[in-house]
Amino acid sequence: MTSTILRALSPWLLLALLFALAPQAFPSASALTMMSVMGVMIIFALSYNILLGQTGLLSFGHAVYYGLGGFVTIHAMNAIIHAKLNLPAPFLPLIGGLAGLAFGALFGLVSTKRAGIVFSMISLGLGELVSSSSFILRSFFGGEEGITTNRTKLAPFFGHKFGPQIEVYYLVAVWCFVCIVAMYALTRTPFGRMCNAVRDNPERAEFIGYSPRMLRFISFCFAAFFAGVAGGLAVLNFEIMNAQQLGAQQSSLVLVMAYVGGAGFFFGPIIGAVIMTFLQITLSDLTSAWQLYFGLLFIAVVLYAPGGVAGWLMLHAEAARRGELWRLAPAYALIAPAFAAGLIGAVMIVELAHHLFDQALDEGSAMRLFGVDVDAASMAPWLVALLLLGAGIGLGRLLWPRVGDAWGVVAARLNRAAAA
Amino acid sequence: MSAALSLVDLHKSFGLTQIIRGLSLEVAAGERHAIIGPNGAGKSTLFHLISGRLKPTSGEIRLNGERIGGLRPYEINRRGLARSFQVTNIFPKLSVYENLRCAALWSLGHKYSFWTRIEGLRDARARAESLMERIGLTARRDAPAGVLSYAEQRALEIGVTIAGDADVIMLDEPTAGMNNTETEQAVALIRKVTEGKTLVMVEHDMGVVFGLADRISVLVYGQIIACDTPARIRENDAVREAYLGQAGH
Amino acid sequence: MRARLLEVGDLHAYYGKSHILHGATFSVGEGEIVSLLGRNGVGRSTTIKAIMGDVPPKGSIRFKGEQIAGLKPHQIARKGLGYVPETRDIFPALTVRQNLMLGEKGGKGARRWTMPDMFGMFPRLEERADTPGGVLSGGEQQMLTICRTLMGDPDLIMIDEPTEGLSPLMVEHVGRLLEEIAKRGVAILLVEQKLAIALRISKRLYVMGHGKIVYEGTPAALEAASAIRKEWLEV
Amino acid sequence: DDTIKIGYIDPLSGGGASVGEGGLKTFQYLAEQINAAGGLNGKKVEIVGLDNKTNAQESLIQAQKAADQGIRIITQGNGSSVGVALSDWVTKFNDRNPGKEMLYLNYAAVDPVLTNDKCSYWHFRWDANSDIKMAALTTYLKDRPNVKKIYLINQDYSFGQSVRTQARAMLKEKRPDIEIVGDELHPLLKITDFSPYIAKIKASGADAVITGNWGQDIALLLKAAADAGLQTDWYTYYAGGAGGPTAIKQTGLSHRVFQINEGLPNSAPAAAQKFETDFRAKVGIGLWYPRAVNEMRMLAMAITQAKADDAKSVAAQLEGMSTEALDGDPATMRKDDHQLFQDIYIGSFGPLDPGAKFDEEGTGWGWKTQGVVKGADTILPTTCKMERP
Amino acid sequence: MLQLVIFSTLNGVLYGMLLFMMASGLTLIFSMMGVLNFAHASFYMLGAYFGFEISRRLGFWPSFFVAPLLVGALGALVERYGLRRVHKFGHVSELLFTFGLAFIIEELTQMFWGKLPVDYRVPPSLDFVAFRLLDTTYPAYRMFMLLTAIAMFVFLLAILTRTRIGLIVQAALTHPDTVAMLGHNVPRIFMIVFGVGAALAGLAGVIAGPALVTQPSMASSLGPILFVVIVVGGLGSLQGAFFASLLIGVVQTFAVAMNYSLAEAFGANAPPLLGDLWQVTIAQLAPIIPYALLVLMLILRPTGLMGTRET
Ligand SMILES: Nc1ncnc2c1ncn2[C@@H]1O[C@H](COP(=O)(O)OP(=O)(O)OP(=O)(O)O)[C@@H](O)[C@H]1O
Ligand SMILES: Nc1ncnc2c1ncn2[C@@H]1O[C@H](COP(=O)(O)OP(=O)(O)OP(=O)(O)O)[C@@H](O)[C@H]1O
Ligand SMILES: [Mg+2]
Ligand SMILES: [Mg+2]
Repeated sequence: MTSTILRALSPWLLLALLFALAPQAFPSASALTMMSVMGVMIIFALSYNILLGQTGLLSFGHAVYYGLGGFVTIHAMNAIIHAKLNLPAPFLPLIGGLAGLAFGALFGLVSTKRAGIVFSMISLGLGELVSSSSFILRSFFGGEEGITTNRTKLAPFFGHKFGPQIEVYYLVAVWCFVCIVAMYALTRTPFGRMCNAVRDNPERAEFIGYSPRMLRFISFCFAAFFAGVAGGLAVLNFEIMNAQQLGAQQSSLVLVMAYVGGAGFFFGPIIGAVIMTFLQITLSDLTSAWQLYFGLLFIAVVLYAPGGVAGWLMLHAEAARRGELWRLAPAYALIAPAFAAGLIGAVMIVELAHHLFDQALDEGSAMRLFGVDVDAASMAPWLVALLLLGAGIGLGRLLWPRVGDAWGVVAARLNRAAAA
Repeated sequence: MSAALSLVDLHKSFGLTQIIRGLSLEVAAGERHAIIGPNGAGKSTLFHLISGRLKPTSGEIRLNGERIGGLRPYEINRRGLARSFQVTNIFPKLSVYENLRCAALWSLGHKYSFWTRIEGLRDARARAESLMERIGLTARRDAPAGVLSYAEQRALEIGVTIAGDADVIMLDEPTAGMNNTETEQAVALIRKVTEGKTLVMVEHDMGVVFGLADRISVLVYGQIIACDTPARIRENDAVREAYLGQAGH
Repeated sequence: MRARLLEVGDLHAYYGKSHILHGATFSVGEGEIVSLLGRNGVGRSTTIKAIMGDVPPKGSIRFKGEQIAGLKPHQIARKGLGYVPETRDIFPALTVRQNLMLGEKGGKGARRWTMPDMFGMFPRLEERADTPGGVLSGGEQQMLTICRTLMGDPDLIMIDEPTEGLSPLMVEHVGRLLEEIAKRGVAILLVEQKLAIALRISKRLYVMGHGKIVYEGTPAALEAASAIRKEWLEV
Repeated sequence: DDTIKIGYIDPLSGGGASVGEGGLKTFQYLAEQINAAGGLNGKKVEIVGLDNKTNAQESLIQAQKAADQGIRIITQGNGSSVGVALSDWVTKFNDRNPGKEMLYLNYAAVDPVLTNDKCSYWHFRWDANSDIKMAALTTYLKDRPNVKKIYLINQDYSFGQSVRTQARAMLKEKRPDIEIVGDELHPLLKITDFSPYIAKIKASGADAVITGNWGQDIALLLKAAADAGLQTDWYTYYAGGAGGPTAIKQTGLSHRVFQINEGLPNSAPAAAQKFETDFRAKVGIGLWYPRAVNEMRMLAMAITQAKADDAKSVAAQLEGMSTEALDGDPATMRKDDHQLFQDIYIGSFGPLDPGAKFDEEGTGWGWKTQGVVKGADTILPTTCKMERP
Repeated sequence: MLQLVIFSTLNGVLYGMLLFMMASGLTLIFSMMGVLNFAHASFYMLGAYFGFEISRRLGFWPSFFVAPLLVGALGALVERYGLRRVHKFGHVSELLFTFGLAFIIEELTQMFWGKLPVDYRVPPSLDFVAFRLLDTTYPAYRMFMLLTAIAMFVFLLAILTRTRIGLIVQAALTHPDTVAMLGHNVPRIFMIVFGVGAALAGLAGVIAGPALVTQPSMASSLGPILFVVIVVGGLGSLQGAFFASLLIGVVQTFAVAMNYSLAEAFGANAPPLLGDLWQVTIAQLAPIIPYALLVLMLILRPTGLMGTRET
């Protein structure tokens, strides 16, 4: 009995441990900032998945609730500071959540009547309306500059004033952990299951006693609440809120996070939020063509891993659990060099082209590529790149059937094991 | 006997086309009632009207004496009426077990509850499992409903309908697509689960109709031309001409 | 022996890893009505789908002497094969008339069937001609699928459970229709649950078991072969 | 450590990248010049480009990254929202990390609040803020009696708003006889067809338009005006921004488009013209930001004078520093609010006069000086109450 | 007043037709294939850049014909090697695919043509004043745009009503296999439809490029307004999109002409709650009117102006 409880709890303990120890591994202030942002984004992406993954609602305007939650939080925060109330920082995200909930209830009322394209388009329209009105309602949204605040002016919490990033990190981590658990629990309730049913077949759900509209509405409210919490946390982290945070870009970012991570799995959006945040912040340091890579990566996921990263992981986890993973190893080992060659070739081509077209005018065509000095206008690097890419694609095509066969064997064994 | 379901002068038109044209019918509580009639006569439409999928143009529908015309399907379902569909209508991505459990949830009182763990609901599990047993799908417990064979899906359709334990059960061509054996099993199942309940069904398989029904209504062009016991219906010339043809013999 | 319109030899088919057809061999002659009988789930629908290229076939499928295994469904259809699926697959957003129009394949030349023919056979469809297919009654949809396929002017039409959901009178009607179709020179491969009809109208029949053909004969012969019936058809 | 790193936080990808990259190249050019002359206190200067994607939050992350790399001086210019966020962040950062102070040098974020209500000891601005520019423009208009009816059209956000209110206030004071015949706000970067606005301007009978529009909003506005045959003068802040000259040339509005600037190469002294020529030869674009030159020169002065490059010492030097700006005029960093004051030029865009050397974006058209407003005439009071460490 | 009405109507119609021109290909793809093509505006941008590139080498008229064909071919390739793969994963995947594509196209455009606007001009043959109305000139090029938009409308209407392609694609949305088994080559038709849609976007780009600003951000800034047009018009309805474009064009143009605000109507002192709203003029609100229209329309009439379906 205790062992089963322990088994059920172990992923959570592990997660908590991970949250607790991460700063030991990455102690720099910018790493802490990044991890704090990841925490915020994890909540945000999971809240989005209540809509997309659980209830089948594709929203183009989820950032509205994140942003409005943030704005209400920051105003409340400034008012609290002004009135010298004794409400310390850790409680503020709750205000964001409640604000998100309130706006979610308001807008949900008009948008959850239907699902599908109608819902998506209403969310798009509402998103545009809210973000456009941010320029009109200047006193609330603070115009272009937004609203700033200072978290250290809040009442201290057991002596902590949350000046140093590490304290903010732990605050985010605790909230993030709690929200993950809460949202996970939500998927395991009758309500969560009925959301799945409504996603699959809203009409039939209506004939077994549930109002699809009501279910969509409630799930919309939950999503807005957690998005608001994320917005509130973002305020504590950045100490600024502006209209960009509720715009289309933020809305599509969260969609991308949920999808790339894998909307079909509870933990998918967590992975998506971590990966996308990391890439967003660091990729631009490595290459100025980062948006191109971003787009290519994204398309690759859509084309080749429709279940997202989580889907891919689950496939292997299943094999690993049954001890079948090693059967894939030879095939993977064979194809890995081809994959690497193709990847390097592709990156070279992008970088060469980028340099040649974008920067050669004023900097000349000489550049450094993978630590080697090359001339982007000369033949040699292009030849190498094309060769690598060609070899990668050619070998990949040649060898891919082996991976397929290996998977066939594994799948057959897994099926047999499942049947038994 | 009190009427479980009573329809008074019901009309339904789509645009200019009248489909149901002044239909009145009483189904007594505990009765097994079959509705037969030519293709396109309006049988499924009638089901849609009663179950709330369509709104009547005029007329009155009462369930256990209460007016339900114009209510939403879930409101009608909560008042104790469940129906199946002629075209299979289940939750394709959920497993067989999940389909049945979901269908049972509301009637067991687990409404929009987001504080209980679904795995902890013994009653829902027990109901889903016993149903799965009865419709013969236990072996396919975790298969997504969408990959079941046609006949299996038809069985699940019935399962989802009866899972909520409603008093009035309406089945639209429950045995279509089943072979003789399966049909026999389905008839036995229907007989068993509607024990003490009211059943209204549409069916073209005369074996099933004559085997199950206490009374039969014949719907032709949106009107009931006869409503009687199976034996009398079989003898009815008008019915034979409009519907039965050779099969009546 | 007459030239065989359709000759299927050693046909295998799979759904993913599960092996459904295990080497079915049979043939249909021109203008002939042939029934494929068998218990539920033996693979009769799969056989038709494999011939249409909807399920990847392994083995030989010759139509008008030409190998068609491996072709795309639309190419197979254009060679003169028609298919009426058991799931009907009416295009719900299109009207009855548009559904019928989609049955036509384009191309010129005289056709055996026209839209008025269809409406003549099923007046009910004409009444509903401008209604979306999705709201038709079950029986009406069944009529529409058959007509839609006929509009493509096939030389061989493969029909899966044509009488499902039809009223007893309509079942008779469809039976007569099938005979009429055959009379106009179109061969029929019929998969039908209702034995009575199948036995009455077909000229020859095959019985399937375990994904293979286990019996071939005339209806009369099958009536006589009660052992076969007992083993492969009744339960 | 033998380099002084300056973090350049501006968009290097996405919509704003064209401007951001131009700035980066300018700063890199300036750093090279300093290094060629032996560096500062024996140290080399390095510009570290940090892509903020024109996003305030992202800028803060980048600033944090800069701090982690040991960068103590950051510079930024594009977008006042980013400017305000950075100024606020740097101030808090310095509060919370004594001994690691950072300095924020602003070369183009013109929102007046940065040197008024939200001023910071750690922020210095080299660009004239939008109020100062308006002061210069209205002073210039004082001597242009032919301007009688003015139409205001601006983007509907804080900058456009402040252009509009300041124009109204300052015109009322300096040219009370001018009639404001229209005052329009339109959404930022959302209009594809300005014809309706042009119709309104036309109907109003305006003889001049004042606009703070930038980017496609100025290009499309001028195109629509040219299409409709509208004959007015255009007093702008940013008609000369990246891509602007090309667009004006397309409309054929010769010397009808004016811009407020801190220096125009065609009328600059020889030294500045030489700088411009060298710069263009090396970088391939015109010098959009003469103020960046001023910024780097003053920074170099401050570092050498202080013999240190930590933020505290440099800030103390910069406060109140007076020097000669790129085009030879006096420039002063006002101590009260860290705003630089210098002479402001009003130029018009059209075919180059004989002898003029510099065209823009290869159009063959260039800027011609129409008037100069002395720095002293642009001095505005500030509401800044600076907290000094 | 009369003058204002005349100008606003004229400008509104012109703007509306510009919108329609840009949205027509999207309507085609969205209504027929059910794909919310986020890359549509990118094809439009490519059209403008191709147009620029070809017209500076060969002149405007060759580019008018060649550039859309190139964009169309590109669209067909995208369908063949991208969309077709993701089709089976459902609409969300298709949408995200086009979303990522938009990213890539913008990046590549920046790479090849730089980040600054290019100098794409109205061809001399069309660079004259068409007519003059009460002292305002209307350039011939805008009339040319108007005519092209109408021609596109007629062309699409013909495709949709005179051919069976529309039926085939619509049927294939629910039952692709069945359509194939009736003898129609569904994948090829999808490819053609997508190609034609992309080509229409390309054509819009070639024409709008000189009139607007040809720059890498032109795609994203065109943004969701195109979706507004086709949704307000009603999914699956070309006529709807046409009228919605006109409606939005005219409404927005008239709104711009109106300077009324609550402050003007009820006095300058705002009730405390309304704050900023009090001062806002209708003209300021003009650009968000389409979105308000979108939301209202979908709440009250989910099928749009003339549509018949919701998905
Ligand atoms: N929404 C609708 N719009 C127009 N006509 C409709 C609609 N729904 C149903 N109909 C028409 O109403 C008639 C009755 O259909 P219904 O489905 O009730 O028949 P049915 O008696 O169930 O027939 P079957 O036995 O074939 O299933 C049909 O002709 C059908 O086309
Ligand atoms: N898409 C599918 N995926 C996996 N298995 C399938 C699929 N379709 C059918 N099957 C299986 O293949 C077998 C043969 O199916 P098929 O539909 O050909 O049978 P049938 O003889 O036509 O039976 P019925 O009388 O039920 O129509 C059945 O066991 C069925 O469960
Ligand atoms: Mg029916
Ligand atoms: Mg079958």
